[in-house]
Amino acid sequence: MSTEVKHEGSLGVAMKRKEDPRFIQGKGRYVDDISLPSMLYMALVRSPYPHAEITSIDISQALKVPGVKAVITGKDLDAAGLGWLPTFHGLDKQMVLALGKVLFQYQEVAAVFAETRGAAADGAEAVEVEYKPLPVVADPFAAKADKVILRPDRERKTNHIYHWEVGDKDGTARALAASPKRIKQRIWFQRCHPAPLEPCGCVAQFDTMGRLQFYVTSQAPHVYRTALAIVTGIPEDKIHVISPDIGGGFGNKVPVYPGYVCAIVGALKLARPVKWIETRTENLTSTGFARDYHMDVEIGATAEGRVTALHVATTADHGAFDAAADPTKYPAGMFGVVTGSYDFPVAHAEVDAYFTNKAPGGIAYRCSFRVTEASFAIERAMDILADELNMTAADLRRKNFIRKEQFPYPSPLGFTYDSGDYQKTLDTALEKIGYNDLLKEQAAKRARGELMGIGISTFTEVVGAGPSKHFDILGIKMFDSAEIRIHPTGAGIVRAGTKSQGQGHETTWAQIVAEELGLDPQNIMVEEGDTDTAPYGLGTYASRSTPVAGAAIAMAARRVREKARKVAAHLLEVAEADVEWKEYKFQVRGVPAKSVTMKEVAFAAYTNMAQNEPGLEASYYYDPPNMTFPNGTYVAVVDIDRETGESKVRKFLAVDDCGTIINPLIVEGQIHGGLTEGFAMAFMQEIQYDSEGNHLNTNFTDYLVPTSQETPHWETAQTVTPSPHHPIGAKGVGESPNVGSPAAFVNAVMDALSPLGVRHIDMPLTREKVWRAIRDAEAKKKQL
Amino acid sequence: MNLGYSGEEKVAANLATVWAFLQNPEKVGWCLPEIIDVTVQDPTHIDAVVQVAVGPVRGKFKLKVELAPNPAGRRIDVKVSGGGFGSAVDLTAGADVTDAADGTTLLKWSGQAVARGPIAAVGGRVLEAQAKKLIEQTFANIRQQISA
Amino acid sequence: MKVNVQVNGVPYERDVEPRTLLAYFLREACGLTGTHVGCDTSSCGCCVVVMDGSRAVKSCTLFAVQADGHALLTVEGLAEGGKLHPLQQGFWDQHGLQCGYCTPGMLLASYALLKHNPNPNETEIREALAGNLCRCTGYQNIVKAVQQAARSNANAGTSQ
Amino acid sequence: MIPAAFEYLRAHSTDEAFTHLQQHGGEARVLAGGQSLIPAMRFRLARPAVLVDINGIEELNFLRPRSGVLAIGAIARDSDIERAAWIGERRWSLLHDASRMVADPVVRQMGTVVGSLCHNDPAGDWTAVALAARAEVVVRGKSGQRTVAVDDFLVDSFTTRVGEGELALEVRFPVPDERTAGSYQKVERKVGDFATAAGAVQVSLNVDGTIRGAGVTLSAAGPCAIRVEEAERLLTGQKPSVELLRAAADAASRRSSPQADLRGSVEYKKNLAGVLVARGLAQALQRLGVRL
Repeated sequence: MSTEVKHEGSLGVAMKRKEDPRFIQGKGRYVDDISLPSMLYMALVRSPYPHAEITSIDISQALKVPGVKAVITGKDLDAAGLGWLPTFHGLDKQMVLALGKVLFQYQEVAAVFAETRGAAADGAEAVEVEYKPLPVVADPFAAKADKVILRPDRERKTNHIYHWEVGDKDGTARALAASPKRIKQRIWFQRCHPAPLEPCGCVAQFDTMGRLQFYVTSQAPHVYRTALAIVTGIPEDKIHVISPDIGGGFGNKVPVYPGYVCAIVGALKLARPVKWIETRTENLTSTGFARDYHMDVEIGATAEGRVTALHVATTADHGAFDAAADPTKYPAGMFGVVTGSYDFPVAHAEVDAYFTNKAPGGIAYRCSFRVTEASFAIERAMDILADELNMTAADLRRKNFIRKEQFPYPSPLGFTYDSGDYQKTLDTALEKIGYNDLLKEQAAKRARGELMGIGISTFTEVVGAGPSKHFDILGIKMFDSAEIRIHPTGAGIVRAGTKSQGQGHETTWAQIVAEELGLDPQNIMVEEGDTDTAPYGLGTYASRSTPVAGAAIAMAARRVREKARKVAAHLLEVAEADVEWKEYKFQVRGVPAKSVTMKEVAFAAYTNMAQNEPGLEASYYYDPPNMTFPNGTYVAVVDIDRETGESKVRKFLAVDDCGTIINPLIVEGQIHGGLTEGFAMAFMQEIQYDSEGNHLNTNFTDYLVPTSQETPHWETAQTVTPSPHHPIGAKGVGESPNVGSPAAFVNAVMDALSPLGVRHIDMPLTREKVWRAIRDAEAKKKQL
Repeated sequence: MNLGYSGEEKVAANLATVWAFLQNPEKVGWCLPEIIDVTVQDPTHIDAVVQVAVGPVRGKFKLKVELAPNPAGRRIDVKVSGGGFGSAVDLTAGADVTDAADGTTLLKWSGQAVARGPIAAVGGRVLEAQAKKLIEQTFANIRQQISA
Repeated sequence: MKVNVQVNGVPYERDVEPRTLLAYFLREACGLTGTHVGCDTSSCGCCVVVMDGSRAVKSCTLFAVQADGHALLTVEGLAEGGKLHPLQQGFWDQHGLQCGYCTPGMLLASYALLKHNPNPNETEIREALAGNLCRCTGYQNIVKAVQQAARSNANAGTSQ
Repeated sequence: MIPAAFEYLRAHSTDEAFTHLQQHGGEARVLAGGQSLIPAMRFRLARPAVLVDINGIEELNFLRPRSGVLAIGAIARDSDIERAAWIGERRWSLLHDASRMVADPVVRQMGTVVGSLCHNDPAGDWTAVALAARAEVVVRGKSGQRTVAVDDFLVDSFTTRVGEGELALEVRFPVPDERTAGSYQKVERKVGDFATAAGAVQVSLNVDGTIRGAGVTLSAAGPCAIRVEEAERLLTGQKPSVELLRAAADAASRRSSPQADLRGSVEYKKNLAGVLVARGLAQALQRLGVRL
C-alpha cells in the first residue's frame, strides 16, 4: 500500500523551534500586549517601612486625581472576606493588602485604579499613609529569639515556622563521632530572585455572563484557577485562566500574588477590565525570592577518604509569610537529595524555617524545590573534605560515587535514584577539558604566585514532581496531562497541562507526538495555558514538564496508536494481533511490504473506520512512578586578579546526563541559560537587606544580572543514561546547569585560593570578598 | 541606607541666648534648609515642609520634627521623620551645648540619617549629599540666626 | 501634544501626554507591541528600537515627543516582503531566543551594530550587546546568530 | 513607571533654549541625552515642571577639532566619540577608552558628554576624564558666554557652575601633542553600572623621555571627580619607572575618599584607586612605547 520513504523519527533531532517565527517578528502575545476596551490600569501603594503599624490611610487626595476611579485598602478586602490569601504549600496565608500593619518593605498597602498608567501612578503617589515603625527582625538568627513576634495572627506565637527532618539522626551522630576525619562548614546560599525579563502581570475582566477572564503570567494556570476559586468564592467553571506567551518564569511565576487578587476585585467592583503590570522594583521587592538557606554541613570520612556520614542543619529565612511553593508534605522541598552523587551509609538533614521582616517567597528558582541549595552544600563540602584529606577533588568523588550497578539506588534520605553512570560522566568531562594539563599549568602558576583554580561539581538532582502518593500542591496531586487529536490529514493538536515560558514546548511536545505516531512534527500543533481547552495539569516548574507532561504526551500518543492499530488492521485486512508498529508505520507481522502509515490510518479513522469508533484522539493523565535524577559533571577554570579580586572564568565545560534527549538544540540552549544563571548566583546576584530591613537591590542597577560581556563562553557535552521508568527515558534538563554550576564556580575560586589557606567564602564571590580573603590570608601568613 | 555625620558650630552669643533660641520651636524650625512651611504643634513638636533640590531631584518632603532641649544636660536632641517620593527618611541629630567662656557658645553636633524606599534605593548618591546638607545647614543656620 | 513619526516606513500621528515614554507610545498608541518594557532604569534593553537608520536607543528612556519628526525601526519592520531579515533568520537558525521577551531589543541592537561594523567578531558582538539583558540563552547562541547574519549580509553583498 | 506630568518645550536654537530656561528658571531642566534624567523622572525623584529639549538644536551637534581644541557640542553622543574617525589616534586614547566604558553601548547612543558633566554624578566617567585632560566647559549665562575650567566647573555632587536658567553649550578638550597618551581604567560590577572606582590618566613626554605633564584623576572617590595633584607633581619632570608609578598610585589611594556602598567598602575602593591609577599610567606609557 504505502510507497512513502521511511520516516526518520523525530526524537533526538535538532529541529528549529516552531514558536520562533512569531517571537522574532514581534508577534508574541505577552500579558502586557493584551488591551481590552475600556480597560483600567492598576497601581499599588507600597510600604517604605519593613515593620510598622498603619495608623491611617487617607485616600481622599488620590480620589481627586484626574482619571482615578477607585482606591481599595486592606480593610475593604477584609470586609469582603478577601483579606488573606492561602500560600501554595498550604501551611500559611498571606495578606492581600496590609491589614493593620506591614511586615516587609514594599508590602502592598493599597490599590489604585485609573484610566491610564500615568493617572494610576499619580493616584498611588497621592495616597497618604501614616506608619508607626515597629522593631525590625532582619535575620533568621535574630528571629529565633522570639523577642518580637512578627505573626501574632498565627496560632503559635513564635517566629519559628517549622522543623523538618529526614534520615537517621542517632545513627548519623554515632557515625560522625566514630569517623577519623570530619569537616564542618557553615554555607550560606544567599537570597536570590529569578527576575525574568517580563515582570509579573495580569488583565482581569468579567464578561457579560459574569465569568472571569483572567490573563496572567502563570506557570501553572490550572492551579491558579482552583486557587482563585477557593480564595474568591467564584465557582471554578466561571473562571477562565489564560497564560499567554510568558517572558521567562524560572519559578517566579508560580505563586499567586496579591496584585492579582486586587485586579480581580477592581474589575468586579468597577465592572471594567483591569490591567496590572509590575514594575521591575515591584518584581524584585515583593514577588517570590529564592534560596536564603544557612546550612551547617558536616561530613565524616575514613582516613582513606571514604565518606561515612552526612549531617546538614539548615536555618531558612522565609520572610514575612511562608509563601514557599513547595509540595505540602515537603516544606523544605527536595532538600533530601543533599547526599548528592555519593554513597553515604547514613545521613540526617534538618531544616528550621523562620519569619523575618522580608518579602515572602522561597520559590523554586530554576530548581526542583531546594535542590540547588542541597546540591551546592554537598558539592562545596566534598571539596572542603578533599582539601582536608589532601586529595584531588576528582579522586575523592571517584572513591565515593554511587556505582552504576547500584541503581536503582535507595538513598539514605529516602529517594530511589533511577539511573546514572557518574564515573563515566566525570571521566568524559576530565578528558574533554584536559584535566591533567590543567593541573600541570596550575602547578607552574602556583610556583609563580599566580592564582588559578579548577573547580569540579559532580551533581545529582531530583526532578519531575511527582508521584501522587507523596506530592501535592494545595491538595492537588502533582500529575500532568495531555490530550492528542489527530486530524483526517495526519496533522494534529496536542494540549498539555504545562506552560512553556521559553522552554520550547511547542517544538518538543510535537517531536514526542511525531516520534510516537510517525507523523510530521511541523504539523503537530501544541497548545497550552488556556484552562478552557487544556487538560488539568500542575504546570511548568521544577523541571517537571518533560518528566511528567512529556510522559503523559508519550502515553497519550500510545493510546492514539492503539486506537489507530484497529483501523490499520481493517485497512490491512488482517486481525489486530497481526499488526505491528515498526519503523514508524503499521505493518503486517512478518510481511514488511504490507504496511500503512499513520497518515493513511488517520484519514481512514474519519472516512473508512469500519466498525471502529470514528475519530482519532486520546488523553492521558500521568502519575509518575518515581522522580528522575539528571546528573552531570561541570568543570570551571578561573584566574584571579590579586589586586582587584576579580575572578575570570577562562573555561567552563558542562557534561550533562539528562537521559534521552528530545531536541539537542533546545537542550544545549537550556544548559547555556542555566549556566549563566548559575554564574550569576556565584558571582553577582544577591538580594540584600540591611539590618534595618531595607531592601538594597530593588532594580537592575543593583540586582546584578550578567550581560553578554561578563558571561563566559560555555562548552557542553552529554552522556546518555535513560531513565528506566520514563516512557521515553527522558529526565529533564532545564535546571541541571543552574543547580550544578554554582559549586563548580565557587570550588574553582576556592581551589585558586587554597594555597593561601582560604577555605570558604559565601556567594556571591564579589571582587571585594575575594580581595579581602587574599589580603587577610597574606596578613596572617606574615604574622606567622 | 544609614549615614552618619558630625561637626561643630561656634555661635557668637552667650549660653543663655542660645538656650532661649533652642527652646523656641518656631525659630528652630525655620533653621531647616530650604524650608517652606513650619507649623508648631506644641512646644516640642513641629511639622515642616522642606524643598529638596539636588541635581535633577526636586520635590517636597513633609517632616515631623521632635525637639528635646535639655539645658540642664547641656544637650539638645532632634528627631526628624518624614516622607516624600514614596519613601521615608528618619534623621536624628543631637548637639552638646557648651559655654566657650569668651561670650560664644559651642554646638558640637552629630547626626544620623536612615532612608527607606526608592529614594534610598535609587537616589542613594543624591540622598547622601542631601542628608548631609540638611543636618549641616540646620546647625549653620542656627548659628547665623542667633548671631544675627 | 502631537507627535508625528515614521515607524517602519509608516507615518503615525498621535496626540499624547509629553510624559508618554516612546516604548508605550509604540506599544499603545501605534499598536506595535513587539517592543517590550522590562525595567525602569534603562538597564535591560527589551525596549531597544533604531532611530534614524542606525542609532539603537532605549525607547523607555526617551519621550515620544522627542521622536517627533524622526524615523523609527521596530522589530515589526525588520522583515521585508514576507522575507525574514538575516538577523531574524540567524536568531531562528541558531536558537538565539527562548522566551522571546528580550529578542526584539536584541535584534535591533544587533541591527545597529551591523550598520557600523558589518563583520564583528565574538568580542565585538558581546561588547555591543552588553546593553541588552537575556535571562534564557546565556548569549552564546545570540552571538552565533549575529555572526550568521553578518555572513549572510556579506554573501548578499549588502549591509542591510 | 511613569514620570509626573511636565510641560515640554522643544528648542530649535540655543537662543530659543536659553529664552525658555531664563523664563522658567529652577522649574526647568535641560533634556539632552536624558539617560540619567529620565530614569530619575520615572522614579519621580526628579519632577521638573518644564523640560527644555535641546536635541533638535543642530548647532550644538558637533564634534570637531579646531584651533588646538576638540569641541564637543551639547548633543554630541558618547557613541559619536566612540566612532569618530580620529579616535584611534594615540593622543586620544583617554577619550577612546572612556567612550567604550560609559554606561552601556545602547545608552551611549543617546547619552552626551556635556550632559554627563552637567549631571556631575560622583561616579560619572566623563567628569574624571575631562578633569584629567584639563578640559573647559562653555556656559551661556545672562551676561553671555563664559568658559569654565572643569576643576572649577565641578562644584559638588550633582552640582556644577551651570546656574539656574543657564545652558552648557560645549566642552573643549585641548588637543594633546604627539607624545601624549592616556588610559581610562574602571572597575564596575557589570556593564552599565556606575564605577566602583575609576582612574583617568593622561601623560605627555618630553623628547628625552621624561614626563612633561600628567593628568591623574579619580571618579567614585569623593563627592565628585577629583584630581590627584600629588601624583601629578610626583610624575612631572621624572623619568618613568616602576617605583614612580607606585608612588603616584599610593598618592591616588591616599587622596581617594570614597563612600562605602553596595559596590564596596571605603578600604576596597581606596585600594582600587591606587591599582587603577598604576594600571592606567602603565598603559598610557606603554602606548607611548615606554617599557618599564
